[in-house]
Amino acid sequence: MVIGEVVGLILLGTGVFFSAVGIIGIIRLPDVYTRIHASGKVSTLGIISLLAGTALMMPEATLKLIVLALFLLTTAPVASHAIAAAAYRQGVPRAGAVRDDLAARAERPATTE
Amino acid sequence: MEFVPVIVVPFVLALAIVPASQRLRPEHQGWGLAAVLAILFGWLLALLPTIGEQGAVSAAISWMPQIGLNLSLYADGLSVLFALVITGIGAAVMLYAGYYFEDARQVGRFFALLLAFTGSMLAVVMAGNLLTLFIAWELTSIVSFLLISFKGSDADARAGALQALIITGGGGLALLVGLLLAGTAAGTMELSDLLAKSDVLRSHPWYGAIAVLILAGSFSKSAQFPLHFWLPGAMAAPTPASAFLHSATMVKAGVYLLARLSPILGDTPLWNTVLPVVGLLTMLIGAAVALRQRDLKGILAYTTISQLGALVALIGLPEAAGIKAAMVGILAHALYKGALFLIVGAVDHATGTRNIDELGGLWRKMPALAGVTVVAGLSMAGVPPLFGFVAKETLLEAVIAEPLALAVVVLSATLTVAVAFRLIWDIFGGKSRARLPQEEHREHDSHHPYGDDAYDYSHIHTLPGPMTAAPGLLAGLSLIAGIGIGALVTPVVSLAIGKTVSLYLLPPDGINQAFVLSIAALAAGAAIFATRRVWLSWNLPGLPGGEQIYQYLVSRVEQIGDVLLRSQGGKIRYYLAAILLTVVALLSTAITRTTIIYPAEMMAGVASAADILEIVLLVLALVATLASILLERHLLAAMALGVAGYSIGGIFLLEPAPDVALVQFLIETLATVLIIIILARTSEEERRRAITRLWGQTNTGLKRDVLISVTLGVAVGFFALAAVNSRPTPNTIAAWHLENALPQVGVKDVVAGIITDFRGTDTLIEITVFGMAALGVLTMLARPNPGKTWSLFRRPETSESPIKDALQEDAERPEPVVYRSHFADPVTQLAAGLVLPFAMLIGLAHLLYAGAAPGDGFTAGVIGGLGVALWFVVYGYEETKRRLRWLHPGPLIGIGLTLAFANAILPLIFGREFLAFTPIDGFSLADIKLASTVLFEVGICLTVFGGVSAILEAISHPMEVEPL
Amino acid sequence: MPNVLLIGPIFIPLAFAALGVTLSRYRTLQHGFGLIGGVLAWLSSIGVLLENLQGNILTYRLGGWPPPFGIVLVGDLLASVFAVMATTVVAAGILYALGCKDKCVRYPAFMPLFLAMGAGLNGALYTGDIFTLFVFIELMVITSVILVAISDNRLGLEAAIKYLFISAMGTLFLLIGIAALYATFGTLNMADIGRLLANDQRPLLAQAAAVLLMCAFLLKSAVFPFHFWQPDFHTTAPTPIGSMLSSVVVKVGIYGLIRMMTLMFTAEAPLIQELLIILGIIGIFFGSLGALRTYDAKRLLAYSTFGQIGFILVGIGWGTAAALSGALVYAVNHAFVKSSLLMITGVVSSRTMTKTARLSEIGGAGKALAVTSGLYFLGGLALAGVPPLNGFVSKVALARGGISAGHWLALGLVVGAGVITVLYMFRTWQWIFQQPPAGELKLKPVGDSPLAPALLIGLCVLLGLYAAPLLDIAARTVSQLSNPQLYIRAVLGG
Amino acid sequence: MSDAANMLVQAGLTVMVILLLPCAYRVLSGPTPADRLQATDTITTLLIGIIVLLALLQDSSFVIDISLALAAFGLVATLAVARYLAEGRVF
Amino acid sequence: MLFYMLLAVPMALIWVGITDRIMLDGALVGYGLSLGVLVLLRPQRRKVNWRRLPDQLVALAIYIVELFWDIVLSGVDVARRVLSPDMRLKPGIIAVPTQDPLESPIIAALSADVITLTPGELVVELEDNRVLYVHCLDVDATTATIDAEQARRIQLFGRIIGRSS
Amino acid sequence: MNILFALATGIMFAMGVFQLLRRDLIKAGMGFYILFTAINLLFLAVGAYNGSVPAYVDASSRPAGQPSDPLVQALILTAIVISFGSYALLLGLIAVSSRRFKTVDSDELDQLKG
Ligand code: NA
Ligand code: NA
Repeated sequence: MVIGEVVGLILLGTGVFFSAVGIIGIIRLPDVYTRIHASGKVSTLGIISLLAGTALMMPEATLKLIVLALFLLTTAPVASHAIAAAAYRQGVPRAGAVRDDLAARAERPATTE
Repeated sequence: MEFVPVIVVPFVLALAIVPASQRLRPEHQGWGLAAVLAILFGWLLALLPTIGEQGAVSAAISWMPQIGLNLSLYADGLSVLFALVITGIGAAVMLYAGYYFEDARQVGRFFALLLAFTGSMLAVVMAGNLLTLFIAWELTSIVSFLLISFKGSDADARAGALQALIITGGGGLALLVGLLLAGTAAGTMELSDLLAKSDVLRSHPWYGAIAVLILAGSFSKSAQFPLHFWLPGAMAAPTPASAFLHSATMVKAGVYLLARLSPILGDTPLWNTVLPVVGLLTMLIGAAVALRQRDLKGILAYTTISQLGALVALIGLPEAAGIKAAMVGILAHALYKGALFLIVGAVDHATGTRNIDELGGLWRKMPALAGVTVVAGLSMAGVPPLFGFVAKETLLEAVIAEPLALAVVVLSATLTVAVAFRLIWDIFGGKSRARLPQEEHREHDSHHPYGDDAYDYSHIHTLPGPMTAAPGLLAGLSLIAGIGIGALVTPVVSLAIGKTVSLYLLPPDGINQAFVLSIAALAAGAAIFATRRVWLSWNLPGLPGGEQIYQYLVSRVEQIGDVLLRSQGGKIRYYLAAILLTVVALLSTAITRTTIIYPAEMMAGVASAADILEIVLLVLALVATLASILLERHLLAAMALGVAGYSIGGIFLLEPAPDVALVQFLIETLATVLIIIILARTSEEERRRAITRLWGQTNTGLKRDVLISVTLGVAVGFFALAAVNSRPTPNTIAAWHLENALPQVGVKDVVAGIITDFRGTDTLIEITVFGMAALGVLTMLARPNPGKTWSLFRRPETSESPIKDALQEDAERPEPVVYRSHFADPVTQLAAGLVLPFAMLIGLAHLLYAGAAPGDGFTAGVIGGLGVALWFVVYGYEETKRRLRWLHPGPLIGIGLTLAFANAILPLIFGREFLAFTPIDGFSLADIKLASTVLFEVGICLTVFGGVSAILEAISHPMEVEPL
Repeated sequence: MPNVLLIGPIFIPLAFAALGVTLSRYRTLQHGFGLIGGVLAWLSSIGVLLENLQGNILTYRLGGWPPPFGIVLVGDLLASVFAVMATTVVAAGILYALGCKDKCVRYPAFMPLFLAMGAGLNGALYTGDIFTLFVFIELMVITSVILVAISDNRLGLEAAIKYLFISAMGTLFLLIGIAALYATFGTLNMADIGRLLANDQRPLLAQAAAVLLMCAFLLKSAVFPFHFWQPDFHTTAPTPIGSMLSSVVVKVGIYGLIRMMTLMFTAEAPLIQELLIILGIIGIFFGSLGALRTYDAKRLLAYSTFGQIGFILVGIGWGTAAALSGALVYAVNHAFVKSSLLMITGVVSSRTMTKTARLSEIGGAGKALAVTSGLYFLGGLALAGVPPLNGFVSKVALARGGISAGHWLALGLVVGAGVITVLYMFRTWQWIFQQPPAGELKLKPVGDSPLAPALLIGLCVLLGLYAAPLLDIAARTVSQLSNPQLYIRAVLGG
Repeated sequence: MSDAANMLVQAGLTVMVILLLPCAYRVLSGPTPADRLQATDTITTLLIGIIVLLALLQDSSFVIDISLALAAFGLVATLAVARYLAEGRVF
Repeated sequence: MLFYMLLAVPMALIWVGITDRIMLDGALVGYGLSLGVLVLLRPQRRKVNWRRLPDQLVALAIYIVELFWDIVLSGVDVARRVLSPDMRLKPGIIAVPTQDPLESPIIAALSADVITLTPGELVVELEDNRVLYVHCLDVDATTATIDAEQARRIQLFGRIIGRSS
Repeated sequence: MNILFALATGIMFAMGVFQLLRRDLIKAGMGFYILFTAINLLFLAVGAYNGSVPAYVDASSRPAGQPSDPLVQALILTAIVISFGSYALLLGLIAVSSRRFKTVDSDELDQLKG
């Protein structure tokens, strides 16, 4: 086993680990906002680390994987943000929230589903 | 050949008369046509010597030999006898008809129909081929239909016409089968050949069927009981037509056919039983019913039925004993009944009524017509020396040996005498009771016979001379033929039946039985006539006749129709359920007949990690699909479905089928976006209504649905199992594709090679389907917004827009004019700004490297479309359209398709096959293979890109999107 | 024999459709394309037929790939007969559309959709590849659904939704059948499948595949119990489209049935034939009685189609050479008759204020239209099988088939049902063209042009008077079909 | 790639695929639409990882193209649903 | 146009990445295609300041490195919470001013992205590019640091977009 | 695996049919979609070989192993595109139905009967 492969496997394992952690978060955390923290971030870390590992084991795909990673970095927070915003506008309750600065603002028009 | 003009001339004139009648006065037309028919009559007479020598003349043209149909004509004595009747009566009717109508505009049509009828009828009697005969036969039915409903605004006329057509047409169908069977059995359709095959036919197993079918056809046409009832109904026809068709000629077509086929099919127990029984029954019933009729034409119709019965019975007598009497009867009946019809028409014309109760004493006003009536009526009654007397004599002679038949004939003759006397006396004799028309200029063919009291008693419409002369001519002929029976009639009848007969006015060897019976019938008839006041007042119950059966059948058939139509209940669920159940039934039948072998190998469990993955993904797909069913809310169901779709994509990936997986992911995404858009489009209230009904269905309904789906699922599952297990090895086709992709079309991605080249046609059509579907969505939903419509060359938008009108009614839900979204914050906008160019680059990569990697023009198009969708979501519709001014979905589809077709057609120009792989050699940049395929990929991409954005836009913004 | 003519009926209209979408702003140009495309397709299909009559089965390898690896178009007599029928009617339909006053005809997508529908139809007939058959059928289905959905008749939408759902079932059956065939034989080429099926051993799924394909084709031809969509779909369509659907599009299933029974599933054919006779007779009576009792003049004709398809099925079910050729003649003649009748009804209803064909509103509407009345009457004669129109020829040909099959009960039922046809056709004629209108019936001064139906009726008359060529072609078609080796050899060589 | 590495990658892949199940549970159980949306989005992300691992196993770098497309368009679906949730319309 | 030509360079690099061809011809093709895409999409043009460009790139590189680091921290943080029995949650939404006097949407967006990618924080709403409403797992921890971090980030973003500070 | 595939196809098919029979047009549309997905699975199952590598031919870097059947993949692709086109059209029709008839309940689309 070459060194690249070992490091790659480690990174790969890290990625799988963080993915799993994120999924556990999705199950365990109490409300949608906190779950978004888990999924949006950990999946990102998990996948990026997984990509890095793969890049080491499959050098010819490195460029592609970098592009993919950049792209995930660009889109992941957007998705998280959009879901959170949607949830908030739908009036999804915040479990155990201690503070809400946004609630002070005028009600947004709440809508369907 | 020399008799062919006799048939052709009427048809030619029928075509010519309609334009000609615009210029000619009706009476001139009548005279002219009468003259023509008289000439044809003479022509036929002139044929007689030839026929006498040769027995028959014939002519034939091969027409449709494949179905045994030749245009073959055949004229022997029998034909000529009928043809003489047709042309002779026809001449008188034409003459008469020229004066019958006052509305000159109708005359041309009427004459055309009469002429067409004449031609068809002549063709019937001169047909030399069973099918030729049938064609002419059907033509007469059709013309009769048109003539009966000549006055289309009269409901009775329409009903009568239809009834006549149904009965004779139905009989015609039986006849057709009978003729076809006969032709098949004998191996020929030619009459002349059939004559020689009579033994073959009579002993053929099909004989019974043939005879019954042909008899049914003949009986229907010749108004035999119980199919007789259409004939009285047909009296709504203009009187000249009734005289011609429904008494003298068309109704005799059946008789003709029986006479014609009698040498071929006749003289069997069946024939000799059915014909006399039906004929005599008809004869008696007709005469009896005629007595109590009030309508003059009704009276004549029933006496005609009676007479037709007599003719049929005569033809059915064993050993052709009655054929002579039949021929004489045909001639005599044609003369006196034709005359009587014309007389009735004249009376109707003059008085405006045909009700015998309203008539009387007309002899003072119309002495000539009265005289004619006396002659014709007495001939009908069978008074010597008129032709009718001779006919009755021969009839009695023919049945003299059969006591029962003789009794029926005598009884019928008695009744007929009474009817004849009624016709003479109750119209012309006695007190004047005629109610006369008040208005001079009423339409004469539209009588309102009963119940209208607005009559003037002082004036009688004067009759034009020929309206008396025409029946006079026929009546006169009755007299002349009676007196000169030996010289005039004998030769024709002899010729017709092919052997010399003797006819006489008075029995040569003194008074015989027939003569006595004839005179007795006269006397008895006179007695019945004298006591008419008594029996006319009797209230006799009506017999249930054919008409009731007909009405009952029609209403029953209609009821069945209504029941059947109830199955078309309008609810799609039930339609689908019925279809699926049928398929389940058929498929299970097929599968149970198949023995499915389950090799042990396939039962073996999990083999590798990939298998575990596949199981997980399958489970995921199934669970998510199940969730999409169980989740009531549409949004949730859509999301569950999305998960299922992605899982399926994963399965594709494991197969491994990366190209399919890619498309699956893209399409799944697009489908999810689309369904969300639909949710936004449809009102929530509507959807909630539909949702609550989902599980609000009855338990039975749900059980039924579950049953259907489970059985179908099981069937398909078994099917799939069997399919999977019968994979052929080795598969030469797939191997060929794998082998040839790189060398032949230069692609590494074999799937791409198949899509663009090996099976390029599928792809070409598939994107056409996609493009068309998108255009459809666009057309259904879009409404034009002037000034926004795409234009290749500058052209102002016209103000009148068809689509605008069409959609006006749909536009009941107004769109919000200004919509400010809070969604488009900088975060999403930044992402959108980055993703779309990225998406386009990915799309371009797919496009240019389609042959080397997953993805192709199609995925490029979907990716582009999804990128645009992202902009729509983030920036909103208006803003996106403002930024992407080149985004005209409709034209993009058009250009895309055009490019795709250009790729397909270009190779043709270079002398290669349509859609052939045409590489452009000597060009290579960055491993991009330049071939005509690139054009194809671009075309696909544009079509799909345009299609995706068209669908998205049109569903989401139907009011604003440009139509095309 | 390779021949480039084969691509004409399919790809010429499609290419014009593509151009038409691109130049959608120029309606006249687009409609001109339509007519040219229709006529060129017609001419090329005739060319193919003429070539067939020389005794050749034409093939064309799309992309130049040899069968069974690539897709091949095959123009044998069966395909050609149906294709000539289809292109003739479609050309007439386009002509009608040009003179049609419906709003939907002026939609930019109308003509391209129409052309694509025609192309799909021709493609389904000429293709020698069973998967491509599916693709072409889908093209036809999708375009026709759209054309019905955009109809001026607002209920067209309802009909389109229903048909799309039901048609999807047909597509599913077809696809499952194709999957089974591919699983069993590893090929999609019909000749190849035929060759492999001709081996004595019956493969595992032959019967099931046959059943599924049969169901798919029955559904396309709206045979009981797959018929529910048909009356709705055919009558709410715009006149030029409805008259295609009910005459030629509905025949694709018939074509498919004949093809699968003669080329591929020859061993299963007897079983299928029995079923076809039963379904056909049910269809005859259901359709005829439905026509008798329905409420709309166009719907009546649609039900009539349901019945007429039944006649054709019975002919196929009888299975003898005479019966099969009778069925072919029947199918062709019915196409011309039905399309012209629907067009004529359209002409009348285009004069009414609401563009309706409802009998309650259309009574007497045709009283002033002498030519139209005459055309309808002739059409009625043809449909009822009255000589000397072409319907008579079909009837006789079919009845002779029945006699040759010795199927007396079916023969009796088939012929007897003709009475119902007479009843509903002529009653309707009287209703529309003879009786005085009830109350005040306002009519538009101009309506659709009766030119196209007049031409078609002319064709009906011609085919009645001069039917020998058609009968001859039908007989030759059947004799060609009776030897599937001819087809297989023409496609695969050897 | 050595056999051992191959096995390890397969194991990782298996874990990744099994991780789909809890996500699916979240999609099914909700409780709010936003929860489901977020879980769906996570499934997309996991799939991206799975595809990359598959590419590694199948030694076909072109398979990664699929994950590129998926990455781009998971976002579209997520945003469309999110906007629908937030505003009752997609665009 | 100059701006587009410059912008096309990273796009061409991405093209090279996605087509997996590290060759000049591929890059050239990518560059051309990227230009085409830009012409079609017409993003808002900016003035190109050649002198500032190196600094911009350096700032971008710093940003990316920091981002990665933040992601790692974020991952570890959330992982710790998720795997601990009580998850130590104290969630809430707090308002965070962007501290950008020009209220640039790009800066607001970048800030929101980075905040969302950093430990325990998630931007729920943006108000007029001025205030970010941040959901955090631990209100106290975030309140303590976020304003200072934001001030630092604004500096960096200003450099990235080439704003003269 | 084959049996699982067949099983899955059958179950998918059953679920699609059940969903298709709903009164709610949108749900029925989903059934339509599920059914076509099931068909794609079926096609995949009947592919000529149980491939272990994608059907790519590249002499230089192709890994060893049986390639999957490319023809079924092409067929599935065509089927997907066509069924998606139909699906989109169906959704469009539903949108128009909602606008024109104010309903997405198929039982209320019953003006055409008899
Ligand atoms: Na590809
Ligand atoms: Na964060």
